[in-house]
Amino acid sequence: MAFISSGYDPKDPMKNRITDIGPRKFDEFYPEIVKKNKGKWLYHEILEPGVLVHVAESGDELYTVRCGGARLMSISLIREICDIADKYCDGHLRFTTRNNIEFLVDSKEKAAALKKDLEGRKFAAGSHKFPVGGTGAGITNIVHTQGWMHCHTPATDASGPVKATMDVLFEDFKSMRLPAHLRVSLACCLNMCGAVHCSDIAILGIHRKPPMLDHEYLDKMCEIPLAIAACPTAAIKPSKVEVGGAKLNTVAVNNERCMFCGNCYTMCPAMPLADKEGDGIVIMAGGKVSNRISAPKFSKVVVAFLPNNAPRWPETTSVIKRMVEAYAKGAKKYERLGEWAERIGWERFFEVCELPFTHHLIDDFRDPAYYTWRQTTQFKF
Amino acid sequence: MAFISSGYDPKDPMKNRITDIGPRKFDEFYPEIVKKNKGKWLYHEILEPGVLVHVAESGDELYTVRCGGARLMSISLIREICDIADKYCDGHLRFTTRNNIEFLVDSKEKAAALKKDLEGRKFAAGSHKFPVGGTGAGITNIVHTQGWMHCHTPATDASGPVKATMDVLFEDFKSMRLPAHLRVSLACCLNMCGAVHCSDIAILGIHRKPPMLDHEYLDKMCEIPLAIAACPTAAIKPSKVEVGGAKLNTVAVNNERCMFCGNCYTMCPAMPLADKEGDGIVIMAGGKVSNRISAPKFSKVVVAFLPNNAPRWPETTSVIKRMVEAYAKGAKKYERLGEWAERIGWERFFEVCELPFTHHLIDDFRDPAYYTWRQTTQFKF
Amino acid sequence: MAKHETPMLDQLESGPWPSFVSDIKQEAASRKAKVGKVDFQVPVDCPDDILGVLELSYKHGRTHWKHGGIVGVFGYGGGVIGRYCDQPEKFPGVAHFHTIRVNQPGGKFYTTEYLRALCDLWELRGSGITNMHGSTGDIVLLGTHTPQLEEFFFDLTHKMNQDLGGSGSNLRTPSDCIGQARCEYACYDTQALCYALTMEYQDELHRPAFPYKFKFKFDGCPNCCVASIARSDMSFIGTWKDDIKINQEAVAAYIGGELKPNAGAHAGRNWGKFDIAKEVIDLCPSGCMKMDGNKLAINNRECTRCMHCINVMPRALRIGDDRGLSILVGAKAPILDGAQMGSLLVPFIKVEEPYDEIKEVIEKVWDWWMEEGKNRERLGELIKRAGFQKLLEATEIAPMPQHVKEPRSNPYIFWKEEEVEGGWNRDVNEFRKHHQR
Amino acid sequence: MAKHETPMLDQLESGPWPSFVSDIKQEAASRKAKVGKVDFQVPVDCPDDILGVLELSYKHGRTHWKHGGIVGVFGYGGGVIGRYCDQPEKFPGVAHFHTIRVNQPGGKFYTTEYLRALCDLWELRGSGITNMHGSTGDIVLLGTHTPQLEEFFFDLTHKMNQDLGGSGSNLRTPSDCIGQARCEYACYDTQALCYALTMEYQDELHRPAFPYKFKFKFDGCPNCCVASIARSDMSFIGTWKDDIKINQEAVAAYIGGELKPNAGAHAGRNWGKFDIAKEVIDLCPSGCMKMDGNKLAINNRECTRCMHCINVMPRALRIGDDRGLSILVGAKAPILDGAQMGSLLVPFIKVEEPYDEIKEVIEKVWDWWMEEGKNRERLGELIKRAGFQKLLEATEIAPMPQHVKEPRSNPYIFWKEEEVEGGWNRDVNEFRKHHQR
Ligand code: SRM
Ligand code: SRM
Ligand code: SRM
Ligand code: SRM
Ligand code: SF4
Ligand code: SF4
Ligand code: SF4
Ligand code: SF4
Ligand code: SF4
Ligand code: SF4
Ligand code: SF4
Ligand code: SF4
Repeated sequence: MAFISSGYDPKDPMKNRITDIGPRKFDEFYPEIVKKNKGKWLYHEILEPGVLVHVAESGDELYTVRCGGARLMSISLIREICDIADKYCDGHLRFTTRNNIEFLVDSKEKAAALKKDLEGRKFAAGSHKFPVGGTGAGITNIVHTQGWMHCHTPATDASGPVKATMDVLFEDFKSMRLPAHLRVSLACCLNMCGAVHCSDIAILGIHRKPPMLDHEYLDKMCEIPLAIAACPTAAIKPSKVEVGGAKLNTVAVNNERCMFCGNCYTMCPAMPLADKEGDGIVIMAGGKVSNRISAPKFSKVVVAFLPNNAPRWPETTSVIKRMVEAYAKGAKKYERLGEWAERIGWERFFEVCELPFTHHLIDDFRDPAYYTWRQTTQFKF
Repeated sequence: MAFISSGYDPKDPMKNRITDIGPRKFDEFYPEIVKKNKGKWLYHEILEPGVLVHVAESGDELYTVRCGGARLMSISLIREICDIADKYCDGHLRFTTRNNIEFLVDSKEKAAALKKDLEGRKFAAGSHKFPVGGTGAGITNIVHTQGWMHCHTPATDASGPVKATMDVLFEDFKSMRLPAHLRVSLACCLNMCGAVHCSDIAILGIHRKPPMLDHEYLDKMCEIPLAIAACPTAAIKPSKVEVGGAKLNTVAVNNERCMFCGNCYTMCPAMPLADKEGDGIVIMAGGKVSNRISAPKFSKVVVAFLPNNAPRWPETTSVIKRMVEAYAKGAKKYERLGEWAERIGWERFFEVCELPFTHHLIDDFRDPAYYTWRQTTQFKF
Repeated sequence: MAKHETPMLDQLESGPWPSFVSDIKQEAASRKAKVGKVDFQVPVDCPDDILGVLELSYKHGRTHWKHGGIVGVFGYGGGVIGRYCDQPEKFPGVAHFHTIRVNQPGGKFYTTEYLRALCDLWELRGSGITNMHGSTGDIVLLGTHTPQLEEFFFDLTHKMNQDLGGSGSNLRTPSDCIGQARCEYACYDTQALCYALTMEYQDELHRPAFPYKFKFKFDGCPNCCVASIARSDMSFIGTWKDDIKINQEAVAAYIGGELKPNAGAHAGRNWGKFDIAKEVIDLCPSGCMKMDGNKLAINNRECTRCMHCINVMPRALRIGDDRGLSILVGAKAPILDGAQMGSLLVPFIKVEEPYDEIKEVIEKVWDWWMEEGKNRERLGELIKRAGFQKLLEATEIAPMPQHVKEPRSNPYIFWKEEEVEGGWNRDVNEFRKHHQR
Repeated sequence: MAKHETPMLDQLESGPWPSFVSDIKQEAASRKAKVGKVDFQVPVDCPDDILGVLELSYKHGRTHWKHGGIVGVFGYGGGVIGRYCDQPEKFPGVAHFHTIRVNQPGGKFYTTEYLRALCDLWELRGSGITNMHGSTGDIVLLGTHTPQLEEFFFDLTHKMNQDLGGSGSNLRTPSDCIGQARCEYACYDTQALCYALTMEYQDELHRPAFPYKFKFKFDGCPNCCVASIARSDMSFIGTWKDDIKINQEAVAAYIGGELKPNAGAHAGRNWGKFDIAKEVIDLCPSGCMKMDGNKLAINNRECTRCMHCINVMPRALRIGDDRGLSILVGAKAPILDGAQMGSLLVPFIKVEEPYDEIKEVIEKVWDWWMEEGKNRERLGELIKRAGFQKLLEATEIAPMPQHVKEPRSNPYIFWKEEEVEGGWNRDVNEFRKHHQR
């Protein structure tokens, strides 16, 4: 391969360099109908799962066909998306905040044809390329993170568990039978990139073994003071080791105090935590973001650990399926999963979801833990 | 006066000493009707303010006449109470958990005569001795503490503000017009002896000036390490002073970190906080203890400071009166003050009670403070 | 001809509410009148001096009492709170002003005979001023001089067969609601249990062996008339397991207006006709009630026993028959770490003499607290510091969702090595075979 | 004839949901097919190696990526996340695997022309694999080698007039909900404000000068479709001050069943006839709605603008006309001190170009945070540590009850000396004149 220069000159990086220009301006990308009716939308309707119409004061109707997809996307697929947009939407499209693709057209007919087209497209091995759905009181796309595809601190994969879970929840992506939105999110470590800390159901990767110490290299690979400072529980102390006669500076970890957050590893690669048995998944539930009816809520830990059973994570998907079905059965119309759990009481939640309650689920992290214990005689047997 | 010996022999304290015998057994003191029907009560009714009847399975009716009083009580008054109990209740009576006196009789007639008698009794200067009331959806006796009558750490008096407040609330002691119980409590310092931390309305004494340091005597009067250890904010450090040539051990206080709790003074009398302008009253509201409908609640600080304006504490009593009237006007039947404030929103509470909102009312004490801020877009203008 | 001018206090003699000033004045007069008849062991004019000191405090806006140091009776670590006046020359009658805490009887029931005897004793050996009662529940005898402490105690035990209450770092005087003695809501005999435990733990009550104070309170039901859930390190609150008993005729009578809602507690205002839907069913926190035609139906399995419906319709609804109590732990006032309400430890336990099951829980809690608690650390503070799990381990109680209002929202679980497959010991070089540096 | 055996990943090609494995395989094939046509600047078989590494991680249950160290483009402190494979010999195609964050356009609207150009560029200079989009909102281009970073950036800016997004301790790529572009609930133009602030703060976005990362998100209304309240140090959420507009005919139509509740969002199940009392009025959190005969009445003064009624009856109810936004601050993920939702700082502010009022708040917040914040301390953590009052002082915003859910329940107020009559300096000897030791 021959190196192709962009015109960048390493010897003079500033030579006609362009910086600080920011993103392209949104209105360059608006379809005509949006330009015309922006801020003048009157109402909308979800005609069927994945198909919305928004009606403007002008009387214009904007039809949206939403389809799911893996946000981990090849340029080949993006080009295919472009072909579709060129064919139906004069070259316009958008992505949603949950990684779905939205094609916008100006008539019911186009929407129908487009939907048909999208549903028809499949990968060689048979999975859908553009399943239409993800609207209303159903389950939309899972927002997730990198996992084993790109990050250095994950305790589980992202794309794999997401694929496995969406296969199990597929019917609810394509229908609107639930009491309200049900948002599923995944983050592959405690950094929780994304909004797993306030999702109806969250899949979260956790480590359970304290860092290994690569004594021989630690001082070379890391700023020891930074590693020490990184630890939220002050479990790391400076220390020394003998390696082949040489006295080396390193650190010692008080394993009892470790909460497996991985901060030390982020600061110091000589302190890896990852482990096949140690790593796995925590299931959280009951969070929400919207301010509708009740204030936003944090997700709660409802299963302390499930193994990384690749490639399908069956323990994880079955717990999630159980929760979804129990919620569908028990919740009232408009009631989010967390609102439902609070109404029936968490003691009932564990019962109807057939989840064991273990000591891990009782908060013991810092002062606010107290507020999660039960300070009333009110409870259900 | 001649010393009268009880028989106690200082030289031989153990000589026929009796210890660990505990209190007298409750049933020695039960009226007959209680002995007979204990555990077999069917129901009760409040016939009029201060008069209750309890009906037993046996058909027996137990009439209770409840009257208020200052719990700070002389033996002359106790003897008068005994005279009444001998006359109407064959020598039985009880006190309530809120320092009211209850006379128990077995017929409506006796109850009526008793009530008439009680209402008739007044002190020379004209105040009631035994006002009948304190039942149901009204305001009962104020539970309180020692104040300037006996304690060493108070920031206000107890009996005085209580008398002043009950004079203002007297009508509500004798009636049942409120939406629910309204409990008023007083504690004279942050130790909060009693249940002011969960009362509908609480009067609380606070200091606002850091301790004075009696350097010259501090080391003699105190265990310096204990004083230092007593400070919750670590505001106290060991230090030295020159007094008349002599170098003395003492302490230094970082005033900025002082939260005026008085713990140091409890440990070390050479660190007094009390001050005429500095000390005064905090008003708290919205607490409850019962598990009825909602879980128990802590009282919230609604007025950060009111002066110790003896003998009548007019600023304090007028704020309380305003809150009671606003509550009586705005709350729904069965709704406790705190439940009402939460329903209408605290922003409305301050408005309808005509109380200014100051920065002091925003929690900034440790981690849990965060949970009292507003994490939603929901609020009222 | 009062001993001290008390213009500010005199002001407090006006107004309808009983005036403690008038009362102290009457005591002062009574003592003067009895000179010669009673051989007062503390100065006759002690009540005058009380008024004098208090007036001075009203003037200065500051207390005039100082630390008591360690005064008490031989062999006991509590029961007496020492106090001295910081102006003894001006007020010799109260130069010493120690309070004595007398352990009140259950339910605060008294005979006049007992009270009169106590009054005589306190007239002879004390100020003649009391608190009926202190916040913890004791009879508080307000003010005597040091030499009288042993004398008073000797008389109290010998003549009245009565002991002191608690203070200091020990078990404080337990107290209870009136319960079964007069209340149809009582789920157990609060007085019996309170008395039994008070007697069982006399040693803990009188001799400080704890890190700090420890309080028991006994409420017969979740209405919490002795405020146990807010004020005791260990609260014993009555509850039941089976169904609320319904008398449908009485329900109809409430609906029809023949019976007064809430036993007449709201009679002071016209709240309009009783509306069972608005006043009961809609307010039920667990939403487990409904009308089946004209019959009231309760889904008892979902009931959280908040007492509301029973409070509103006491003649129609009664507590269940399978009764016991819940134990909550850690309640305390805010100092230092913020106030705590009791946290549920034991959802349900039977109340049967000799209460061994209950004592077992108490003693496990104490053992743990005495082992782990720092000086002046309340149980609630220890639970916060060590974590609720540790308390469960110490008491050998299995974790259950009833222990929490909600599960943790942070995933920072402190795993134990034995819970993790393969343990924590790993060979970094093994790891490096698959993961280069 | 795949480069690596990937039995476990192959399994993930089955099932209905789009398979990222199939997609990567198709990219691998496409690249092979284009050899000769495209002069790939990173190894052709990069996608194969991605699958190879991932398969190995599935086998080992551990990631095979390591720290990237500091890679990036000249003069920028963010926009690139460095990554290296810990098995470079096995997988040379991904030996380097740095991601590039490209600042997405507002509302994530695109033209195919733009996307195609980006694809061409990424085919030439990268792996051909992307994330559409990353959690913060960027276009994430997944994996290229170090030498390509400057080349890519040069092309991106020159050919596409497009800049990078943020990473590191700087302003992160702001993002917004679709808002007025397609949504009738939008209370302000999220895209316009997001764009204006992104441009205004390019320097903060590209050059780390903050203690830690800082995020802006823009939601047009309290439904929070970009989850700003949970994920941004500063959330800008649309709201209004005046009355909800009611179309009574449409209300009647909903009641009559001609209009589908919640715009048909619940059409997948038969929930029975629409019941405005049960479905709207009773669920209103502020209880401020009622039916006046057959007219719907809203007591707007008590409305907390939760959106529920509007969501259920979009054709009958519309947001008010006096529109603006609320600013909430401090939201973040749990690391380290526990998660935070945004806390309300500015209840209402108008949204008018050039947005000076809003910028003033932002800059006051930044000045305070840069002054007081520790290294790696998020704004929310600083607010917790310093106290909300300090933030109010720094932003010169008057405290108001809207700032709190409830007032403090502890009385531990830190009084300032100037607030206390007579100040703090006192003469202990003066005191001792009235209070002996
Ligand atoms: C397209 C999108 C905005 C965007 O800029 O991309 C969007 C679009 C709409 N949202 Fe949303 N929401 C979008 C993400 C969200 C999120 C963010 C998230 O999930 O990460 C939330 C917060 C979720 C949460 O609370 O946890 C969100 C909470 C809502 C709500 C409140 C629902 C609730 O019951 O709490 C509404 C109101 C409603 O559904 O009636 C709403 C309503 C709507 C409406 C009806 C607004 C309108 O009139 O156009 C739009 C179509 C709804 C639908 O999809 O059924 N949107 N919406 C996002 C689509 C994501 C997806 O692909 O599925
Ligand atoms: C006598 C006393 C118990 C005792 O051992 O002395 C008592 C007696 C009764 N209480 Fe109580 N309560 C007594 C202090 C309390 C306390 C403790 C306190 O205030 O310090 C509480 C908790 C208050 C709180 O929640 O902050 C208390 C909360 C209740 C409740 C729940 C009320 C509520 O709306 O939350 C009920 C139920 C009711 O009133 O229907 C109740 C009900 C009752 C009943 C009706 C029980 C019965 O059937 O006999 C008794 C008469 C009620 C009345 O006074 O109107 N009792 N009650 C106490 C009288 C105090 C006084 O002199 O006024
Ligand atoms: C007498 C009494 C107030 C009253 O007038 O009723 C009282 C008086 C004192 N209390 Fe108390 N407490 C009294 C009930 C309480 C209660 C209420 C209760 O027990 O139900 C509480 C709140 C519940 C709790 O225990 O948390 C209470 C919480 C405190 C505290 C804060 C303890 C804490 O951990 O939060 C202190 C400070 C301390 O222990 O140093 C305290 C300390 C004190 C001291 C000993 C002051 C001191 O540091 O020396 C007071 C002696 C006053 C005096 O001169 O007589 N007192 N104290 C109450 C005891 C009377 C009785 O035995 O019946
Ligand atoms: C790429 C992305 C996940 C994804 O696949 O979408 C991501 C990836 C990383 N995040 Fe994140 N974060 C990403 C959005 C988020 C979000 C969500 C958001 O921004 O809305 C959060 C939660 C909100 C927040 O900021 O709190 C988030 C909270 C974190 C944290 C925890 C920060 C905290 O204060 O709680 C860390 C840890 C750190 O900063 O060291 C972190 C650190 C990281 C690092 C840089 C890991 C590290 O320490 O080096 C990850 C690099 C992964 C990689 O190899 O590419 N990431 N990170 C997201 C950025 C893509 C984009 O630009 O669009
Ligand atoms: S959640 Fe953790 S592992 Fe996953 S991308 Fe973020 S930082 Fe990396
Ligand atoms: S994983 Fe977290 S808690 Fe454990 S040592 Fe590392 S930084 Fe400390
Ligand atoms: S509240 Fe404070 S001042 Fe009052 S009695 Fe208790 S300790 Fe003493
Ligand atoms: S009053 Fe409290 S905070 Fe202030 S110095 Fe004394 S102990 Fe410390
Ligand atoms: S707590 Fe319950 S049982 Fe005890 S008196 Fe009050 S209502 Fe009766
Ligand atoms: S006791 Fe409370 S929870 Fe139980 S049915 Fe009655 S009102 Fe409902
Ligand atoms: S946040 Fe509000 S304005 Fe923005 S898209 Fe969602 S519903 Fe519409
Ligand atoms: S927006 Fe919410 S609070 Fe306001 S009226 Fe509608 S439902 Fe009620």
